[in-house]
Formats: sequence, C-alpha cells, structure tokens
Amino acid sequence: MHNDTLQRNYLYQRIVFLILKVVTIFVVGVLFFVLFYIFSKGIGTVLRGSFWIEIPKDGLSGGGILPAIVGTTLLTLLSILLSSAVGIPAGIFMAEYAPKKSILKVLVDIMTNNLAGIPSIVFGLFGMSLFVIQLNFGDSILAGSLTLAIMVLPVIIRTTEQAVKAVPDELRLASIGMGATKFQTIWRIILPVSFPRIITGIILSIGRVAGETAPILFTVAALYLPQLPRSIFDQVMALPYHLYVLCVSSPDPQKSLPQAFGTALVLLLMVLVLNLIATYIRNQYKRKYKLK
Amino acid sequence: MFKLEAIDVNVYYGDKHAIKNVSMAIPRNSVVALIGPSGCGKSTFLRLFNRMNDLIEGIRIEGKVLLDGIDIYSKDIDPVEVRKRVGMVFQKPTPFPKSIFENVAYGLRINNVKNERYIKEQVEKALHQAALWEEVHKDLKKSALALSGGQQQRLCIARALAVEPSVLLMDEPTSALDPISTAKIEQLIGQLKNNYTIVIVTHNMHQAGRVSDKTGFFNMGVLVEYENTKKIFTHPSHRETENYITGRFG
Amino acid sequence: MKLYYCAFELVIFLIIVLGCQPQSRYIKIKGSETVLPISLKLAEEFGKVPRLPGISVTAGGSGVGIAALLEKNADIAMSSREIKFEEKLKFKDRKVAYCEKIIGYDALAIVTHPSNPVDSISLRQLKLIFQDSIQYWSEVGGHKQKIVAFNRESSSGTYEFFKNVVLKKQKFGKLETVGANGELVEKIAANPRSIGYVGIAYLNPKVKTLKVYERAGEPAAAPTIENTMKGIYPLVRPLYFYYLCEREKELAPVLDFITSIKGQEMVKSVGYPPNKQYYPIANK
Amino acid sequence: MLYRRSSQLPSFFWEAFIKTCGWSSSVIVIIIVLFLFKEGSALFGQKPLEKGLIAAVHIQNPISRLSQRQLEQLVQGKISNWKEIGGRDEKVEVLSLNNLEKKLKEWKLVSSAPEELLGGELEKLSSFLDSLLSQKPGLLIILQQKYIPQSAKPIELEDITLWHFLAGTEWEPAESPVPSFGVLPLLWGSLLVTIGATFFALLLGPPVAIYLAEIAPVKVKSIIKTMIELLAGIPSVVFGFIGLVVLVPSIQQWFNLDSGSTALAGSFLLAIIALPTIISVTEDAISDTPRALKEASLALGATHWQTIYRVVIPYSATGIIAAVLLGVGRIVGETMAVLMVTGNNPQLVGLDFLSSVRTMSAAIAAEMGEAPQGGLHYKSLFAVGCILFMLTFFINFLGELLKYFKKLQ
Repeated sequence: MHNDTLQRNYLYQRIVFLILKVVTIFVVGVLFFVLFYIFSKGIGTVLRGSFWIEIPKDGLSGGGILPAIVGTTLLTLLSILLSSAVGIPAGIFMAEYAPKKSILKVLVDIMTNNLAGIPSIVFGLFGMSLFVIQLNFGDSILAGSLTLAIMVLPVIIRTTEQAVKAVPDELRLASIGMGATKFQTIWRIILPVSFPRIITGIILSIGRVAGETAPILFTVAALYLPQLPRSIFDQVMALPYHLYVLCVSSPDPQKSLPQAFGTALVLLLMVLVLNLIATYIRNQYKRKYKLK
Repeated sequence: MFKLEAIDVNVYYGDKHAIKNVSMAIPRNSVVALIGPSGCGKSTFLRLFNRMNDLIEGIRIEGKVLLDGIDIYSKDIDPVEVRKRVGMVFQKPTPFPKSIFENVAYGLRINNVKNERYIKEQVEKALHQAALWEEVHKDLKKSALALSGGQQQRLCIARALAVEPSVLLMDEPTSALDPISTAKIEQLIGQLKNNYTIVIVTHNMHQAGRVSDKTGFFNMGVLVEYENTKKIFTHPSHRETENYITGRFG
Repeated sequence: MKLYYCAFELVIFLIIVLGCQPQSRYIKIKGSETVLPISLKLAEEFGKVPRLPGISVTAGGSGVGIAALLEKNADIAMSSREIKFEEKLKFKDRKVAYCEKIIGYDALAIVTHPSNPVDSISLRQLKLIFQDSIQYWSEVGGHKQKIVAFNRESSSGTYEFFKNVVLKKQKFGKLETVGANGELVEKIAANPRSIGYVGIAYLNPKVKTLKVYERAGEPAAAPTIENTMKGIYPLVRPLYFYYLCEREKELAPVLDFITSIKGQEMVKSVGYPPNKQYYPIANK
Repeated sequence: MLYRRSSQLPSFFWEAFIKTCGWSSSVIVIIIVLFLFKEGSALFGQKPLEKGLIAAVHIQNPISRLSQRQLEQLVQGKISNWKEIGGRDEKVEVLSLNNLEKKLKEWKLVSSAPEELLGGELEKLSSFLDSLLSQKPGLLIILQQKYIPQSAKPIELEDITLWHFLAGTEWEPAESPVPSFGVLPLLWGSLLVTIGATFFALLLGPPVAIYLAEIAPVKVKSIIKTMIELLAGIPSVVFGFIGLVVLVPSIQQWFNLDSGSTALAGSFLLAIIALPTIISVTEDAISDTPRALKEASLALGATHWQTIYRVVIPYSATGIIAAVLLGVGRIVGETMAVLMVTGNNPQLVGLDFLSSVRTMSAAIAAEMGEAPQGGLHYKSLFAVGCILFMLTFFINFLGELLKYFKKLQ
C-alpha cells in the first residue's frame, strides 16, 4: 500500500513535470519564433548594403534607413552622456554622501525607485511640455535626448548607487585607515571596483534608450527627413519610430513590409549586441574581482 | 613622554556608555596588547587612536587622546593627518583589488607622491619589513586578491608601513588566519617593535603573552588592569583578570 | 575615470558647437495623412538636390497641421480639408495671415473587400452605414452579413470631409477607429465584410473601390484621376498647403515647385489628380 | 603636521561636482513629479469649455447655472427643451462657432459663407445675435466674450471636477465646443489589457521559472536563461510590429472577428513582453531557496515535485509575487505595442477581451500630437499621465512592500 502511494506520487510528479516542460517549450518557442521570424524575414533586406547607407525612398517602401540609424545613434549617445554625467555622480552621492536618515533622502529614494518604473510615455509627456514648449527647444535632438536622459537618469542613479554600495565596507575602512580622505577612497578604491557594474548598467540603458519610441514621439522624431542632422535643434528620424511609421503611416504598408522587417532586425541586433557586451563585462568582472 | 596617551576617555554610542573613564599610556617602541571578552570595548578603544570611530554615526567622545603629546581630538586636528601617522591593520585581510605593488603604493599615491623611484623604494622596503618580499617580488604586478590569506594580511601590514607611520594599530590581525600564518605575523610584530609603537587587540591570550610588552584587560568598557605582560599573566592583581586569563570567565 | 571626464567634456563641447544654430534649417511640413504621399515624394526630391532646403515631414492629421502652423511648430500645414471657420478666427486672433495653395485633388474612395459583390453605393446609403442605421450588406445589395465600417481619427481631415459631406455633419455611429490610411486599407483587405473611406493614393489591388452616385438614377462613378478631372465623381476634395503669408519668400522653393508642371506631375505620379490651374496639359 | 590643511583643489572640485549632481538630480526627480501633477491638476477647476468661450442664454431665461452633464446633454441634443432642466418651455438651439455656418444656412439666413452677413472680422456678429435672440429665445450661445450680445447673460458653469474626470464614461476630448473628459473608458481599457496580460503571464511565467530553476539540466537552464535575459531588452515597438503582422490577423481568423485589433491581442503581446522579466526574476527567487530546506524535505521521503510544491514555492512565494508585480508594472504603462494592436477605440466595454480598447498610454501617444498646447485636451492628457503615474507607483510600492516583508522574514 505504501508503494502505491509512492507510485501515485511519482506518476503525479511525472505529469506535472511534463506540463511544466510543455509550458516552457511553448514560451521559449514563442520568444524564439519572434526572433526567428524577424530574422528570417529581415535578413534579406539587411544584407542589402544600400539598406544601411541610403535614405528611404518611394514613399517609404524603398531605399535604406541611414537617417534613422544616424538619428538613433545621436539621440542615444547624447542622452546617455548627459544622464551618465549627472547620474553617476548622483549615484555616488546617494550612496556615500547623502544623509542616511533624512526625510528628503527617503523621499528622493522612493521617487527615484518609482521613476525608474514609470511608463516612458509619461516622460514623453514631461519632455514635450518642458523642453519642447516651455523652454522652446522645439522638436529637436536637444529636447529628445534630454527627455531620454531624464528617463534613464533614475535607472543610472540606481545602478550606480547599488554598485557603490556593493563595495565591501572593509575596503572603505582600510583606505580611510591608511589616511585617505573620503574622496580619495571613492576615487581610487570604490569607483574602480564598482565601475564594471556601472558600465554594465549603462550599456543596458543604451539598449533601452535606443529602443524607446514613446518619449521621442513628441520631442524629436520626424516621420520623414531625408537628410542628416547638422545641429542639435534639428529633428531626426529614429529607428523605433521609423518602424512604427512603416507599420502604420506608410502609404502602402504591404510594400514597405520588407523595410519594416529590416528595421526591426537592425533594432533587434543592436539590442542583442549591447546585451551581449553587458553580459560579457559582467562575467569578466565576476571573474576578476571575486570579492568576499 | 609617552608615544600614545589616553586620559579619562569616555565613549558613548547614543545612550550606550562604551568606554568608561579609561586612561592608558603607551611607551615608544613597545607592543601593547588589549584583551578582554567580546563587546568589552577594546576595539573601540583601539580605534580611538586613529580616529576611526569618527565614521560611526551617533558617537560621542570625551577626554583626551595624545599622540606625541598633541591632543588628536582637539578641534584643529585633521583626522586624515592622524590616520597617516597611525597605521591600522584589520581583522580580515583587506587587499584592494589592485596589483600587489599598487596596494603597497596606495598610501604614497594618496599623499600625492609623484616620484616613481621613491615609491618603488618605499614599496620594496615595506614589503621587506612585512617579510613578504621574498614571496612576492616576482609578481608585483599580479592582483593582490590572488595571494593567500596570511600573505594578504602581511600585505596589509606592508601597505600600512609604506607611509612610515610611527604607530601601528592591529585589530585582531590573526583571527582569520591559520596557525602558520599566525606565527609568521607574530614573528613580524616582534621585528617591527624596534621601529614602531604597536597596539594590538587580540582574543588569543597566548598571542598576547607571546608578542606584547604590556597588556591591558578590558571588561564592560572599563580598563580593569594595565600591567607588564609577564605580571598580568602570572600575578594578576584583579580577580576578574585572573578569571578571564585562566578561562574561568563568565 | 579619465574617459568619463573626457565624455563629460565632449557633451559640453557638442552642446556648444552644435548649439550655434538655434533654428532648424529644415522646412517642416506637418498634417494630413492623405497629403502625406505627396509630401514624402516632395521631401525625397528636395533631399536629392543639395542647394534646395531640406524638408522634414510629420503626419498627425489636418487639424494637427493647422494647429502647428498657428503655433509656429510647422512651416507648412498639409490639409485634406479647407481651413475651418474657427481656425480662421484663431489666426485672426493672433493677427497672422495664412495663405493657401491647392496642390491637387483627392477623390475619396469607398473601399471594400474584393470579394464583396456590391459595386456601387449612394451617398445616402453611405451615411446610414456609417451611422449604424444600415447594418447588413444585404440592405445595399450584398450578402446577408453584417457591415463592419472603419472610421478614422477625429483629427483627420478625411474624417472631417466625410462627416461634412456624407454624414451632413451628423454624428458617427459606434465604429472602430483606425489611425492611418495605410492601416485602414490593410484592415479592409483582411475583412470580407468591411467598408471604409480612403484617399485614392492609398488604394491598392487588395481592396475593391465602390462606384458612388449622389441620388438613385444618376450614373455611378469610380474614383479615378480621369473621373475626378472630368468632375463626375461626387466625393472630391482639394488638397491644400497652408502657410503663413509672411514666410512666403523662404518657402518659395517648395511652393514654386509644387505649383509647377513638374510638381503637378509628381502629384499625379503619387496617385492624386493634379490641379488644373497649374497643370494646363489636362485641359487639352 | 597633524593640523588641518586646506583641502586639495581637484578633489575639492570633484567633491563639489558630485554633491551638485546629487542634489540637482534629487531636485530633478522631485520636479518631474511635481510638474506632472501641476499640469495634470490644471484640468480641474476649469470651465468645461475651451479657453475664452462663454456660454450665454437669453437674459430672461431663468436658468443661470448649468452642470457639466447638463451642458453636454444640451449640446448633444439630448436635452431639447429648457423645461427639462427647470426652464421655460422653449426649444433649445445651440449656436457655436462650429455650427454657426451650418445653422445660418439651415435657418436660411445666409446662402454661402457667413462672412457676407457678419462681416469679414465678424464685427456684426454681436448685433446679429441680438436680433436672433429675440426671435429664438431658447438659444444657447457658446462663443467668445466679445461676440456675446447685450441681450444675453452668461451662464455660470460648473467646474470640471475630479469626479467628473474619474467617473465620466465618455472620452471625447476633441469634441467642440463641449468636450467630455471621462477617463473611465481609458482606465478600463488599461485595466482590461493588464488583467489579460497578467493572466497570461501568471499562467506562463512561473511554470517556466520553476522548470528552469528546479528541473531543467544545468546546461539547458543556462542557455535558456541567458537567451531570455537577452530578450528582455527587445524594444516594445518590435513586439508591436510582430503583433501587428502576425498576432492581429491570426486572432481575427481564430475568433472570426471583424478586426483582430482587440484587448486580447494587447494582453497576449504584453504578456510576451513582460515574460522575460518575470521568468528571470522569478527564477532568481526560486533559486534562492536554501539547499538545506530542500534537502530536508527530500530526506523525509518527499518526491521532487512534493518538495517544490510544499517547500520551494511557499518559501519563494513573496519573491514570485514581487516578480509578477514588476512585470505588471511594466505592462500597465507599455505604449507602443498596445497602440499598434488594440484598435484604440475609446469606448467603455465590459469584460470583453474581443473588443477594441484604447489604453491610457495609447491615448496619450495617439492624441498628444493633436492637442493644442495649454488647452483642455492637453491638460486632460496630463491628468491621464498622472493616473498612469499613480497606478505604476502603486504597483511598484506593493512590490517594495513585499520585498520589505521578505526581509523581515
């Protein structure tokens, strides 16, 4: 009789595991289908060299996506530089200098935490109202990258803060015990140790910024602008918005479908490569600093 | 004049009275061991000498601590300058994730020493002093994290010595090490005594007996007894001390 | 860390260097989705010639374009309807004068799925369909199946035109809204029971266009460039460029081109009937 | 030598820089939130008419005050006689700039453009309305102040209230002259899509995580997990694109619908977008279960599944819920994917996943371009943004709370 229970339990287990396995295969299958589908349909377009170096032609159904690539690169670069330039010091400040128990710090903590999870469209709203209208930058690279920068700022602050806090206290004490000032300790010990983690965070943010559409919708993106920008007060095309445009605003969506698949694949590749780099750095870091 | 002197020191953590009215004088070029049960305040007391306690929030310190006759808690003293003069070695080995060379050169670099030759000389000297030179001189460029625990601790000692402090504080420097590494460090302390004043906190009474000239016994924040090591281990004048030393404590 | 410092410098440098030209050099065209193919082509043509100003195109709908013109967020508003009375007033309030150019015409095509047997439809039937009063294709000569009518966003000039001309300014029924013309065509092509309205440049072989007549007994006409130019298709509307008169000089390259024969041929090549005023060839 | 020296200049500079950045970003963070709420709350306390417009009636009309609802019904023609709301027995005629031309033609007062009667600058409008009011005492005029004739008195209008906004069932912000700002259809749209997506995510996420953490061979696990983490970064517009190309037509076919752009498509797509995050975080939570606990259970003779079911899942429950909340937080505000696949119909539907809905985020994205700056529509979209903000804030807060309790354990 005892054996029976055990048998039943095993049978039960086998069924449950089978279900779990099937669900996993389904989910992984769906996710891979997305990748595979885009890849197989887009590869032809992407391999066409002119796709990378031409402007879109024939009512968005031909040519390349050069302006969008340049636009996205510019926006991403500018916004990441801006947000890192403020966010990394701010993260260090939060971790090392900010008064630990003040109400302000708690408030800022809560806000930063939540802003990191707030929908990007809300940032778009904010950026449009502040930069485009009130500061009168107009639809411009400046307004767009400021909006994107503000969107990732909380993420970068958070990442930096966590990376800095992850540095063991002993190192801090040891350095201070040597007669280093607080700043020397941060500069020479804490930053070098936490830098790979900060960089990883920034690379992931690059991926996010490059793929975001909602914040640039009203701040910078042009539906069609067959030129490269010359000033930060110009509009630009951007990859994710271009993909959206190809899907919904193209005069003939069916004809521009290959372009859309190509654009999607470029976006996909970009994000995948960035993620791979981040993973690589993280692993290197783990190997290098096996800290207690 | 004594090298270090604490006069009527009281330390409070918030409401807690951690060090109660302690006075202690430490002669030049001697080794003083601080012993006592956990939480008795000996580590807190040790950290008074290089103002490491300043980093703890809500701490209040009363009394005087003199280094070469100067009160290091007076208002116009820079704690950073004090710490440069009073080196410290911690319980756990704490090498920085840099090369061995850079670890030892760290103190010089933060003092803005730019002369690479001088730095090289000092690093070599410090490694010699810490009895580590023989073992590592071939791989100075290697990461300090690759060293063994005992080597790491000696590296930390070398690191502290490279800036030529006059006092070395050691907070249970061997408690995380194996017996062989411990013996090496104890031997090292004996050698360093000639040039440095050393204060060491230890849980290991035999170690205190082996390395120190004078020993202070702390209990509940009070310095119960402070005597020559030999005397304290053979004829303690307090009952508490005797109980602790003979292991009948608590 | 030096790298980080350099990056910081670089940002400041970029802002200073790039920021020297505070105004965009591009002519911003904004507005109607219907006019979009013309503007896309226009921007493409201008992009090929370096000495001509660059053109940046944004869609959004006729209303958006005119509002942007008023706020000076656009240089040219493309519109598939005439400027509204209340919009005129707003320009008057701001004391700026707008000018308009009719750059071509559009025949608003009524499209269904190719499998639909219905060939022609009256304006009155259309009105009832889009008000949900006619619910079955059988009521207009088709199969016995429910009609699915697709509507456009209220910011669209096509929506306004349809509402004014076909619905006589009355309210639409509860219909599904589609954001853009191209999307609408895709949706119609995917649904055998559907009906919708779209500018003729957006037509493709995957959908069927219905012939439209005003009253019973009148001949029904298909939406073609020829029929439009002959004036026998009932749902024809001009396509406009609106701009501020004070800026006519700066915009001259665009305006001159679009009103030239070459420009009108471009309009025709996109699929819209040209404006006879600028395209005398058609008069012959 | 021990005495205080002046700080070294470069380090002083950098320290000041760090502090400046720290304080300024704290300020930025707080300003964003304040700014958003300032713009959003500006909607309330406004008259429900576009700026500069005034509603006026004949001076002898006993009605002097109208609620927003009444105004809407008057304009929409649902109230056709003043006596329905306590006035005299007069037919209601609404006259505004929008229908001025049409009404004048209807009343056969002009044949072509209204300018011929009213003058190019509408300078004669006011006196014309004076005479019109005497013929049609039931007239409700909605015009700029300067056109209101002397024989008319302005009506006091109720301000737009928070309640109107939250409980209103009609979202027609572009309607002129009296727009309606009922956020309920959008809120329900967001909720419907979120509920659906959460359902799919709960159905699919944790099982995969359990499989990966407990059952899958190490190699399979590491490959799949790396891949899934890579997928977490894919832009939502790419998913939206695939949804538009693959999912929407399929749903249309499977369910034999008029259009595949439905809440269901949105739900499924959002679940797919959130799944990588959910799986990855849930898997971490499950892997955190101490080995000793599992071994203790196995040693008592429990099968692997019993151990998972009775030890691992209860132990990591809070972590799993926190992971799902994290995913839901992302789902609620997702914009591009929903904009592309849910059909964007701002109608209040029931619990019908096969209907087309417009979510709050999609409403902002679709309408912001057409809303005139500073107008009511613009402000109302900010108010929608505030709701979105609070919703995600609340979900994140729940997540934080769970983490906190987990720590207490």
